[in-house]
Amino acid sequence: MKKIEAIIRKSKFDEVKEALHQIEVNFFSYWDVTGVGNEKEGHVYRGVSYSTSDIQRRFLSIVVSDPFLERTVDAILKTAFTGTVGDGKVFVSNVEEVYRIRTKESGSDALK
Amino acid sequence: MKKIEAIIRKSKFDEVKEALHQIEVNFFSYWDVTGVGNEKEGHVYRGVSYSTSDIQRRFLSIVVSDPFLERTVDAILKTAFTGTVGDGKVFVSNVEEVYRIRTKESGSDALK
Amino acid sequence: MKKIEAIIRKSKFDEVKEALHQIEVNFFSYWDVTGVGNEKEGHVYRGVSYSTSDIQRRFLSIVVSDPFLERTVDAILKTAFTGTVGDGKVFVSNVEEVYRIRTKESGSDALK
Amino acid sequence: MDTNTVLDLMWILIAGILVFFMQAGFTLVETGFTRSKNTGNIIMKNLMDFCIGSIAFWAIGYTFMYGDSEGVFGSFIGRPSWFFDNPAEMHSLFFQTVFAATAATIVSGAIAERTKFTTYLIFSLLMTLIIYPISGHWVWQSGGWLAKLGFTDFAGSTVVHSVGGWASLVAAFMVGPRLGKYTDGKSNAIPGHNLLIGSLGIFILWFGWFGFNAGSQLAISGDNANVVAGIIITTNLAAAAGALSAMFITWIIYGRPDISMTLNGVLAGLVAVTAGCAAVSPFGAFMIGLIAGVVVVFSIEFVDKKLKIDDPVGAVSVHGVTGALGTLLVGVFATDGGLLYGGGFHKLGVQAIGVISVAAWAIGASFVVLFILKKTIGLRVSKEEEVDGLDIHEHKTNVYN
Amino acid sequence: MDTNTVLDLMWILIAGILVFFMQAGFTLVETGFTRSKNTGNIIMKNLMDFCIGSIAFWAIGYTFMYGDSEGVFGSFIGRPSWFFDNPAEMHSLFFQTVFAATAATIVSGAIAERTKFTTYLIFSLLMTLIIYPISGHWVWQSGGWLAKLGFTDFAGSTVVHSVGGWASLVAAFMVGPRLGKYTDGKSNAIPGHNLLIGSLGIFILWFGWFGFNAGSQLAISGDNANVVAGIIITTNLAAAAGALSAMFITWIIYGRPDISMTLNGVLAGLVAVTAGCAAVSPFGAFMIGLIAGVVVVFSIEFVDKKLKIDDPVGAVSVHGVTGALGTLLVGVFATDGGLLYGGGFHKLGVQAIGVISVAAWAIGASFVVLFILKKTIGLRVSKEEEVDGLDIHEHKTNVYN
Amino acid sequence: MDTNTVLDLMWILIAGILVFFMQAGFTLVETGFTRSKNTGNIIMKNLMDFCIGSIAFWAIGYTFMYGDSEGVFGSFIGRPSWFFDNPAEMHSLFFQTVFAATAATIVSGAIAERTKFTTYLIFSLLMTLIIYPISGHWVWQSGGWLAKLGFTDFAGSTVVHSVGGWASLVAAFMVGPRLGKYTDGKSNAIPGHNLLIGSLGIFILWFGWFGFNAGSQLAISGDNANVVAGIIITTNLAAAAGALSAMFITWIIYGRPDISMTLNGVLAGLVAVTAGCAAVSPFGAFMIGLIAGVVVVFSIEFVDKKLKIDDPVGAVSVHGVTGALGTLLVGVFATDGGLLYGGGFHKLGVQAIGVISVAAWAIGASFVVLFILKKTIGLRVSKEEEVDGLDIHEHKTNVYN
Ligand SMILES: Nc1ncnc2c1ncn2[C@@H]1O[C@H](COP(=O)(O)OP(=O)(O)O)[C@@H](O)[C@H]1O
Ligand SMILES: Nc1ncnc2c1ncn2[C@@H]1O[C@H](COP(=O)(O)OP(=O)(O)O)[C@@H](O)[C@H]1O
Ligand SMILES: Nc1ncnc2c1ncn2[C@@H]1O[C@H](COP(=O)(O)OP(=O)(O)O)[C@@H](O)[C@H]1O
Repeated sequence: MKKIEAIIRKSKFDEVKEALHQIEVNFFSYWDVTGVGNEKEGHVYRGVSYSTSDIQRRFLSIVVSDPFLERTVDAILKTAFTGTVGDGKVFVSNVEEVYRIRTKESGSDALK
Repeated sequence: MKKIEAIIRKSKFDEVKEALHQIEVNFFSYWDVTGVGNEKEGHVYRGVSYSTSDIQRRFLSIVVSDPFLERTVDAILKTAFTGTVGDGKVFVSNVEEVYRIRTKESGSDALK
Repeated sequence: MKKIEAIIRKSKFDEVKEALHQIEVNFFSYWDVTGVGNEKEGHVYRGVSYSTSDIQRRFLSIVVSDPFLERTVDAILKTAFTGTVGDGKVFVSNVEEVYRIRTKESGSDALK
Repeated sequence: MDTNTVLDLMWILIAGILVFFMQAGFTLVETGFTRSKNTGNIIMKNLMDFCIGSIAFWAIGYTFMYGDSEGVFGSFIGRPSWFFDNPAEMHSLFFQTVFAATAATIVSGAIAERTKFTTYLIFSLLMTLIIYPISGHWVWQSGGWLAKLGFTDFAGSTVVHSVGGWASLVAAFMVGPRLGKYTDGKSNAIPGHNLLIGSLGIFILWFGWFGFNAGSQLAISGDNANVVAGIIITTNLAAAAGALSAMFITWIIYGRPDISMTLNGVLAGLVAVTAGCAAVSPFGAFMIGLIAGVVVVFSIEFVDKKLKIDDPVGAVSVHGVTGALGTLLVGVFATDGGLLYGGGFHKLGVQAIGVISVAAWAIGASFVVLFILKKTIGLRVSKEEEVDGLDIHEHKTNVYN
Repeated sequence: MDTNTVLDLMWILIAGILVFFMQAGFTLVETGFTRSKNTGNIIMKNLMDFCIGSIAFWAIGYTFMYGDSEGVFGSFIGRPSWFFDNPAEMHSLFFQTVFAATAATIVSGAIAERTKFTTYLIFSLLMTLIIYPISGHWVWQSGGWLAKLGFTDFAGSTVVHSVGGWASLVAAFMVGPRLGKYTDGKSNAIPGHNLLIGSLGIFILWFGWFGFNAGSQLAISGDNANVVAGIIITTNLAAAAGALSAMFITWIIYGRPDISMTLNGVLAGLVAVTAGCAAVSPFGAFMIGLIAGVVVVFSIEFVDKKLKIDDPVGAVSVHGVTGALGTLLVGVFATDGGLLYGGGFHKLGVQAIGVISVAAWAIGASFVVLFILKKTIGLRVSKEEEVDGLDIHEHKTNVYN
Repeated sequence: MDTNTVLDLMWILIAGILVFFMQAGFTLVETGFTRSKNTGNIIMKNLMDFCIGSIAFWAIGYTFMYGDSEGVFGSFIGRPSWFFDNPAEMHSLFFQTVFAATAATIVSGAIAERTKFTTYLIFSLLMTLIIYPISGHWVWQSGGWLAKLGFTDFAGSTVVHSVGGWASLVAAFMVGPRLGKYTDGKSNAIPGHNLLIGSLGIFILWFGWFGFNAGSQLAISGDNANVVAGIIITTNLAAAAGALSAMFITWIIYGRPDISMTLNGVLAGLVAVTAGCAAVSPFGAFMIGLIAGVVVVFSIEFVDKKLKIDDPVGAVSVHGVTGALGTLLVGVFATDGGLLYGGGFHKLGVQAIGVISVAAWAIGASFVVLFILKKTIGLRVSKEEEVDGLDIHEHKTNVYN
């Protein structure tokens, strides 16, 4: 099983979510993070103009069984895209075990 | 060393925390996430009734040395359980190295 | 590629960020978490004094290519340090794949 | 100046100060009922419409409204004069200014989260400069044609709230719904970000409304005092009844007492009783509130689901529909001349004429203004700005840090 | 109407409007001092108790309180009549309505975060319909038995606040503590979610309290004017002193100036001076505030740790204990008849009789009502609802999004 | 007491109550414009400066200010007497108390997020006890030397706001900037945590300012009534104009209408018109507001970037600079004696003398007090406390949970 962590623009979240549902990835968790990267955002506060690379992003954590990996990553890459700096990243890592608390199922059964 | 990530009901957090303390897992970090899954929650807002699967959950991240893995997972599986859809998941993955910032200890020493 | 997760004092964040920029680690994401650990913080609320180990911390997630691993960990260990209980932890784990959404680059190219 | 005049003037000033505070209430309701990414924009809109309105109304709007009714046009518009500064009428200028600003600020909520800031400022300027003063002149200047007809709108259910509400309807329609509000023809909920702030806004509005209605007596000396006290009771009972009936109706139809609808119920009761607060008995006010609380719930649903007009705070229903309703109900509940008090249908008829003609004016004038704005500078922010939030694009700031 | 009557009436109305705004203050204090998952429920409770109370008090409560004292029962209850609408007393109805609502809303805070919404609505209805008017009649209707005895409670330390406070005590006891409040017999802290909102509430209450106390003179004409001004000073000094002593006492016993206790200290000073605001000197008010600020801190601790009654906002101590205390201190500090001013113990004795008998009534009546409610529809939400928060279960909404 | 006196007294009390509410406004502006980790500390400072100020001013400050001007020192300080309790002047004590508290609370914002709580309390005590009353005596007691010179500061642009503003300048300078505010000689932005709360504060201040300025007529009977109404209009127009010009100037120089600067523009207009609100025409007020709105923006930039004095809320510019500016502009716009109205430079000269001498006093006295405090208990919290936030260290509490 794989964990996909995607850091995307908040404004793209609805589209990504929609795309995930389309490929039947109906389970994930997300939260808001601050991202530091190439993109800069201009701010003005009380006369001080500044540009910050600390930008609000949404972090998605999705654990999928191996066969789902590719299509999930593809879906995100496609829908989170705008083409301008700051679209974000997708990270894939290995997950050794998964349990569903309600049924005590483990392994990819827990991801159905 | 293993990282245990548990996504649980917020209302179960106190019990889970208590159980972790009982088995002497006194170190972890948690934050609130929105979970998408099987469970649906009914809402009404200004005449629009809707049910959403975006539900507030609590995310626990616990890194333990290998001998602690099983009992920690068990403790969570047991106390986060209600039996109705939406109890959450537990994910286990591998951690290659751990450092304690204060002492520069590394490996499982850093987890004591 | 490695994922470095660091849980640090909020008050140390600016220094850590500065140090990361110095070693040219200009990409990461962070968010606020509650940490449970050795440190205790005294509180008083309406006549009840209590000490809690639930303390606000900042969580940094940094994915780097392998050659960057050591210097990044070092930078964090050095700058997040105060020497008193509660300085936090650094966890290192493996990341199998990385994609940059904007360019579809993958692997360590995506981390440049 | 004799004591009675001082008393009256003092009452008007105090009432005006209370009405001023309603601007804070509108700001909080509107920000609370919308998303946090647009909060700064909403603050600016509500603040600036008051500032621009105060200046515009003083500069010329006040005399469009209350200037002499002379000659052919006298029934329709007052004789304008610049920069009103008659020292003996400053209290009146103040009281009318805060009313004008109320009419303007209502629109802000209906088009929140997607409208260009500049466009809003211009529209708001024209509201206080022209749209509001003209229909106001018809009703509240004794030479206005509706005034002469015997139309009763004591404190402005129609003159202030309906005008704001109908302008909201046109504006919300022309600006179009927020992205994501309707998908596949279905209305989606876009929950507000802070109902506590919204409900503080409601309390502030209720507080200010005592000034709005009871100040509209424009006097407190002599026997006016009891009238003023009566208005305060009718205002309070209608608000309470509006909340009560809105709560129970949502309890019945959604299975739960709905918070944001109940808050709207308070406003519905207040708006509805505004026209007749001095003309109905406490019991009449109670009934008007009950009716308004029910109507507002169905009206909000109707605008949202049937008309598919996206009105985040319910301004069309709260101010337009219940404003009109309340004005009509004067013809039913007025203890002097109301249908239920043996007055027959005459009063009701006059009320209907007033309601319809003011609505026609507000809708027509707003449409023309907005149409021109649409063709010139545009009404709406870009999709990107809307998705990211207006604060970061229009003001380069976050409200919450 | 002659000018003096107009002045008095105007003052009562303005004061009443200020007191109305205290509802917003209570709402903010209560939401700020509790957890965010119950905020919507608390908004609804505070809004609806005012709405229901306004209607109930007008419908019949007002006459239970101020109706004629006739015959055998006259000392205990007024002669009721339905739907009060004497046009000459609307100002009085309004002023008394906002007072009644204050008494009712106090209870809300004590039983926050765990009580069934329907149960609360019914209890609140009975508070304004019966419980409050009856003891109010004893003291504030000239034919009431405590009035005849010479009991002094100028603006309602006992009549309003203590009644609310003792009802809170009974209610908090019968509903039981929030889950997790006491573990192994130890009291745990359940911090409120937004002390800034709570402190805005305190400022609003203080602001409204000027109307509460100074309006209770029920006149401002002639020599009343100086009395009213004096009341405003005593009210302000007591509040300031209450905050000061609460802050210093917490600084001493916890090592840090405690924010929420200091905020309660303001209220303690205000509640305590309410009974004697017109009877004591500025210095007396200052002393009453100082004493109340200290007492409230220990009282909150006592209720929380010894009685183990869970009162999230400290309503029992703030309104009940310091209300009683302030009423008794009139017997000490009244410049006319107080112990320190050579008046002996007589006044103090009368004050004690009043405090005790009103407390007995409030406790007894609340107990009976709550006992019946407990046996019928129940007092408490289910464990699941309480853990998840009342908002999502009782109202299917989140307040913050 | 005759009716006119009652009217005047009632007006003063109502105005004073409105001014009291400004404390809530200051608290919200200051908390909103700073970081959440210090919110509790700011609440406590703003609450306690009012409490301490109320007590200190009553205890002796009031008579330092308004006590008789006797003998040699009479032009400089009033004859003190303890615990003022003349029953015929309670209204005056109240009105002056809330003014004194305003002067004190201004400083709080300028030194927010880094100052020791105890130090602040002592400084604030001395502000209301000595610093403010003495310069106040010069201007507002008829025997004061500036009063005798013909200096006009109607409602306190200089007496209240400038004194607060200059004390802020000294305090902010002596306490030093917040950590991270200046790096490599560059000024960094430290955004406030909640601009919505900040803007609610602005609305509350504006609301209260009607009492501040119009109450300063200290009368409403007879022909005062029109003067009072005129003041309300000038106050409102200046605030609106200040917001407008601040918004447009930021729109020009930063490319976007800046929210927090626009909010400061409101205050700038209000502060500036305070001195001349009764002396200028509506048009004059409008101009004063426009000028103040522009000046405040550049002043904030100047203090921040050139002087490198860290003033989180802009107190120095808003109260000090525009307070002085507004006082001078009386010499320009006063319809009686102003430069533009043919009065020549005489009035302007007198105004300048007043502005400068009061500034010198405020700066000098604050410096001495703060210098002593610095050498004894210290001004600033430790680095660790500042980084972690004052709430957790000074009060062991979080405001938000
Ligand atoms: N190596 C990384 N580790 C963690 N988060 C990252 C990393 N690189 C990028 N991010 C996240 O992705 C966001 C977008 O990256 P950015 O560099 O701005 O744009 P782009 O990927 O288009 O070059 C950042 O704000 C940050 O949150
Ligand atoms: N594959 C996944 N990746 C990440 N989070 C998940 C995943 N599956 C479930 N979750 C989290 O667990 C929560 C509960 O899951 P849900 O499907 O609703 O219930 P159940 O596990 O009882 O079937 C979800 O709201 C989501 O936060
Ligand atoms: N095993 C762990 N898993 C996850 N987070 C941890 C773990 N150990 C420590 N932390 C985080 O690090 C923080 C600091 O740890 P703590 O034990 O208080 O201090 P120290 O590391 O100096 O002994 C904790 O508050 C918690 O957020």
